[in-house]
Amino acid sequence: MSDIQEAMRSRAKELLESGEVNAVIGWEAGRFENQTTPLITSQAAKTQRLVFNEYCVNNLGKYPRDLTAKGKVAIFARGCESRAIIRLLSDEVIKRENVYIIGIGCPGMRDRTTGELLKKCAECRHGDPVIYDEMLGEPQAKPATQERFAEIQKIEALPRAEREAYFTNAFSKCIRCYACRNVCPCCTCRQCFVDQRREGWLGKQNNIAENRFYGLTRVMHVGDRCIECGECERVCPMDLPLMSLNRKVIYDINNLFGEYETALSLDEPPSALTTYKVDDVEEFM
Amino acid sequence: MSMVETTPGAWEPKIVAFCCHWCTYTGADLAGLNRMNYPANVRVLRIPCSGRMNPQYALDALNKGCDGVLVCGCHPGDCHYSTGNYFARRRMLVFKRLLEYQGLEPERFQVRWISGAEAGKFRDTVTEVVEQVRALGPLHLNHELVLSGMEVE
Amino acid sequence: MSRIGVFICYCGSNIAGTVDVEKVAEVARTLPNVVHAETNKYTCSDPGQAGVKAAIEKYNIDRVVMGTCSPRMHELTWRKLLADTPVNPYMLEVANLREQCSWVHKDKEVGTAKAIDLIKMAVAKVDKLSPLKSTQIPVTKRALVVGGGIAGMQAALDIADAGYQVTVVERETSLGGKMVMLDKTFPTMDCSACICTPKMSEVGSHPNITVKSYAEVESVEGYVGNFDVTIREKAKYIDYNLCTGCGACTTKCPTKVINNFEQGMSARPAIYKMFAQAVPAKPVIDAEHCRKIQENKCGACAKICPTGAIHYDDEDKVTTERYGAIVLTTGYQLIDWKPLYPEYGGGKYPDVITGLQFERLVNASGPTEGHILRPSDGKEPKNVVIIKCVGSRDPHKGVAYCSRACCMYGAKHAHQFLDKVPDGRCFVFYMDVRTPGKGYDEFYMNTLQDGAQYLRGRVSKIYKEGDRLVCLGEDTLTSAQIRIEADMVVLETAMVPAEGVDKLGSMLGVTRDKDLWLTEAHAKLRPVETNTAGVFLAGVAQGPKDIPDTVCQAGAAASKVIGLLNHDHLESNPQISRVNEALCQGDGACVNICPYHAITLVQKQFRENSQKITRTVASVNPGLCQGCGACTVTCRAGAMDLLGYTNESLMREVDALCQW
Amino acid sequence: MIIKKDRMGALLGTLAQHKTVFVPALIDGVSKFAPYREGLDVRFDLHNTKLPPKDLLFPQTQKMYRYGETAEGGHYVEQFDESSERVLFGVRPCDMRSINLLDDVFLTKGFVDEFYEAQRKKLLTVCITCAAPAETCFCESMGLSPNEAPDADILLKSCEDCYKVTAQTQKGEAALADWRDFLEDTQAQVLPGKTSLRLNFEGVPQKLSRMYEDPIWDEISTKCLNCGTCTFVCPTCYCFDISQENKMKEGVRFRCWDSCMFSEYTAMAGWHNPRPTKKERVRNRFMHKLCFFEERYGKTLCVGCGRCVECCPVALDITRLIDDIGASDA
Repeated sequence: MSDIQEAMRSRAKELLESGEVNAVIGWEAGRFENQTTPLITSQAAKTQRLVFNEYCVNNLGKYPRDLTAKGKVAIFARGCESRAIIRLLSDEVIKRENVYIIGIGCPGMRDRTTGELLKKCAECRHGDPVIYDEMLGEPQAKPATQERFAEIQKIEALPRAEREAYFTNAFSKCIRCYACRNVCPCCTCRQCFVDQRREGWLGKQNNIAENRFYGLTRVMHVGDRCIECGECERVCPMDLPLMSLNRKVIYDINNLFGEYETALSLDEPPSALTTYKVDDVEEFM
Repeated sequence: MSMVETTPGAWEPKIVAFCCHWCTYTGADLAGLNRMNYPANVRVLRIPCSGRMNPQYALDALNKGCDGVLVCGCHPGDCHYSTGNYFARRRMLVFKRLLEYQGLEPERFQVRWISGAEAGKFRDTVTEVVEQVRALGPLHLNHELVLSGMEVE
Repeated sequence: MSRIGVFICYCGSNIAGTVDVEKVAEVARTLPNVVHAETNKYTCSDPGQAGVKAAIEKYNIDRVVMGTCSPRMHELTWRKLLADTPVNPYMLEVANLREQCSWVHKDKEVGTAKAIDLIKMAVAKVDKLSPLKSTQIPVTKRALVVGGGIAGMQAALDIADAGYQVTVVERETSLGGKMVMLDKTFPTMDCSACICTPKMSEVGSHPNITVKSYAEVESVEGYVGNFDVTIREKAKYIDYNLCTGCGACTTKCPTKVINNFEQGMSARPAIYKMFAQAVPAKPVIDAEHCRKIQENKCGACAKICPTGAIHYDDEDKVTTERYGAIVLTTGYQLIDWKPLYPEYGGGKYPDVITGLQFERLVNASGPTEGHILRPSDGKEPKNVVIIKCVGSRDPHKGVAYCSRACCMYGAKHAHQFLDKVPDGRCFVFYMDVRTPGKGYDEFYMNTLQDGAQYLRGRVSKIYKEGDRLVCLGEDTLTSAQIRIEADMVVLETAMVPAEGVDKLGSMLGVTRDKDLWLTEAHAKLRPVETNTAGVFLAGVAQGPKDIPDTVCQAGAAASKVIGLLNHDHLESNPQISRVNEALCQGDGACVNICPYHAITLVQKQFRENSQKITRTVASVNPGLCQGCGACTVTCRAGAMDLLGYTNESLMREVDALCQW
Repeated sequence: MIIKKDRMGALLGTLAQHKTVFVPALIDGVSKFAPYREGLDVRFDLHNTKLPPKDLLFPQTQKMYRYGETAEGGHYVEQFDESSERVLFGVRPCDMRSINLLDDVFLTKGFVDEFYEAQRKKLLTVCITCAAPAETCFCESMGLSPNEAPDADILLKSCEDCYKVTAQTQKGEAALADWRDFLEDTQAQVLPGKTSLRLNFEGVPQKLSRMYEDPIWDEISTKCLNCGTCTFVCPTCYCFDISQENKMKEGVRFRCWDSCMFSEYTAMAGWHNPRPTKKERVRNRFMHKLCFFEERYGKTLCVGCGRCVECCPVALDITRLIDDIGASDA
């Protein structure tokens, strides 16, 4: 990993100095032990701050969207970053020619306090970048240690009342900070429905009903395009089981309309919910 | 509210039916023409096509006091706009599963294809849904009412 | 603040019987922004309508709730009524108090309570509606017919006879399509050419019809009343203004090319007319095979042409013209059976021919001048096997559907063969015999009388033995294994859509079914319309059918076109989707979901944070959008909204039901 | 006076008979102040609760008025008063200080917020000093001490197996009457706490006031997600939005927490937004915390609790900002 870190620093420096890119997106060390924080810089000198270790927990993949005014940017991309970039590209948020993707294989990231593999990384099926312009080091081919839909099946198996209690409890904890939305590479609306006062989709009160409205609608809005990076769940300050909602939609699409996993290549078909088959599953006769 | 007025004291289920203009709404009209009878608990909300059915309307209805939601459209293949109900079918399949997964009783959110000729099916569906929801009792999604300052039950 | 007027109808006792109309009006008066509520015995009657108008004026009402019968009954009546008042006709919501309330409930209290709820919902919704204006779409009074077969010709003639200009685009060098290749038509056995060629000349000489032969539609833009169609006419190398059609050129051409019109059973020169009675009755040069054009040698035709009409440097002509309506009559082709049926030789036996080849063989102007002579050695076949459903009704090999005309066409071939070869024997392998048509079954019976032997079953193998073709099969009625030594085998192959129709359909927003037949707007009630307003269908392009049905459908399509062109302007439906460009992020999800291809992405300039920027946003073509609203749900940001059924108005309707 | 740690449960049980006693508790993985009840996972050992106690005085959603049309066609407006006698038990010095700051906002400068005031008057505060601050704690750098809480009604100083109890106000003195059975008149050694994280806050507000146009805001805002986590976990963020929900001709006006991180916060009718990008929002938050509030109230709005440092999804760390500015020569 230290080799990769060195390579990152020198490549970032080269790219900035040559003027090939106008900014670089990576990680730097935080104040505390085993803490990292995103580093987004246009200064070649600052590239020496770049780090790569087992605590680079942030998915950087949404940042190119904020940097469109900068022109071309370089980003260090593991599986999750690369899929986020594909998401942004297929949603026409950014342009391919404006992002230079430097791939890095990912061994999985760890919690800075417990040292344990992050849940999102245990569930990750694509640690290595699925798209890149160049690759630093070797792919890691880290297998997922958690069955993709195990959590969903576990919850589904619960009696209805228990499921209701489980999610009601979860929604009751939500503080509506919208970290899940803002970190999500699928959430790219210019104005989120929650902020649309005229339509009044939901009110501003924090209560279970409104939080449920927000939670379920968010799933309907992103579920079919979710790249399963698990960032929403990681950033949630209230530890809501957000991926168990997102993945439920993926699980159903998978079962209903065929094997489904988005953002694995640039020429992916349209989302399962914006297309149809005449002989789709019929339950509403 | 008005339901309570007619049968004081007794709870009556309140159900909103989102019906496409071209098929189900026509079928519901035909039920009227044929002087069929069905429970008055359903209020039909007309939309042009089941493809117009935004899941957010259903969430709003369930949040604010409906005990059940019914979504109806043309049979697949018969959509006036040719493909609207195909998209609706996919969306509703996923949405219904999501609602049930997070704890809603399946009976409270239902989808049916009812053609303009199927007055009987409209009557039967409405009757069935009302009875199923009646058996479940009131839906209290709103553990603290949206406006708990008013009408605290 | 809106000023809502609520009008509740007794409908005699129809509504008042189970709804306390006065009480409903009383409650209506208490609803937010309702400035007036009144009841009427019969709101739709003249005095009733006059009352509504008077109230609108008196109370300065700006939007209206009609608590009446179903909107399917009188929504238009109310719109018309409002058009005569200061209230915008779309500031209207109908509460269905009859069909969905008074008629289905018996208890008056229950009915009244429900009626009150319905009025509340309508009041809440109408409060959030905004005035809509339909725009006038001008209608270009000219029609385009794509395809010059019998369907296209019939449609063109009907439209032209009604006084409108028609352009017919035909891909081949002549009008006539498949029908003109046929020898006779069942069940009357009219000579096909005798009834088809007069139509061709009528089209060719009609003052209102322009024929663009050897031409294809390249692109289409616009919408009903205003389609801008770009047509590419391939270079013909002959100036039709000078050419007299004398045909001298065709006699001098030294090149021989396979004659597709004769189904490959004869040859034609490189400068040629498709067939004798072709319309336009002038030749074209097949550039691919012309020695002058390819190698700059020869030039015989130009030398002999008395009018100097031949120009080897001719180029494709691309023109764009505006049409008000389009009829698609692109017809069919026969399925390519060769790769599908290796057991029938897969094309290696020349005497295994298709029905269309048989038509040419039996035709007096065909390659054999009407003598049935087999292609391999020119001998008259004595034993002929006809196999039906080759490729049809067989999803594993070909297509799942029935090609509809082949039963009759097979019977006709049997009849013609037995007629021309009196000592011949004819065996027809069939799955079913389907003869639903006037005089059809009688024709089939006559064929049986003629001596045709019908065998229920499929031929499993054809192989050559000497100069004969051995056909193995089973008669499934007797379970007998059949072995027939045939001199010639005729395959009645399946019809499939003409090549290129997929592209044409997508250009026009006309959907194709799984077999690529163009899809009508409604299988029963709108059989010649398509989902794109102003685009119609006729003939086999929509699905296999025979000539009478094709002609019927062409007439129907023509009448629809005439009805459309009869208007100077069309009123656009104002209840269509609208883009809120501030919200639109231009990801195009709506573009894919729109069944009418009404949404495109456009680059637009905006001022944001005091900066000029260019962004991609969706744009709805009001001529194409039909107002289904599918796009609105796909749009997560809610940038797409459906006028008349806006998110805001529907949400308030739900809220009113729940909370009022 | 001391109270033995093992007597705390009994004390809470007694106090809770008359008032709602909010104690730090771990509920479903989230630590926050919750009404004491039998079986609650009360945790006085946590450094800081994840959610601050401001919700007690300034709820995330607070109903203010109900209004409507009377049958006679007139109007009525009624004010809500949902305040009740409450004890905030086990609050830490930093959070105690945050209440002092909220008091400034809601009760001074010529405007008294009635809703806040009503609850504030009915609140008794019991503070526990921090013997072992967390690695993210930096209250000492912000002018506080983990061992003092001058504003608390009652102060509990952490000792090995007990707390040293002092009433610091009359209200506290009076309240101790209920504690009598649990107190012992013995001496105990107070364990002094010390924050390991030290910042140089000296001169930062003054420097910041000259740094409105500094490029630093571009730099640090780029990685911000503009979520509201920092503002919602912050004990001193007090922004709210007022809106209403109407049912027919009645309605309720309420306020709820808002966040200056949200673009909607400053959005005006017609889409104009004076803080259009992350840069302006991030700048405003830090400026408000470290400079503007100081200019208005003479106090810093950051109490060094470290919650935002802990919770920020992208580790945008206010302590690093303070250090960077302190080190800069603006």
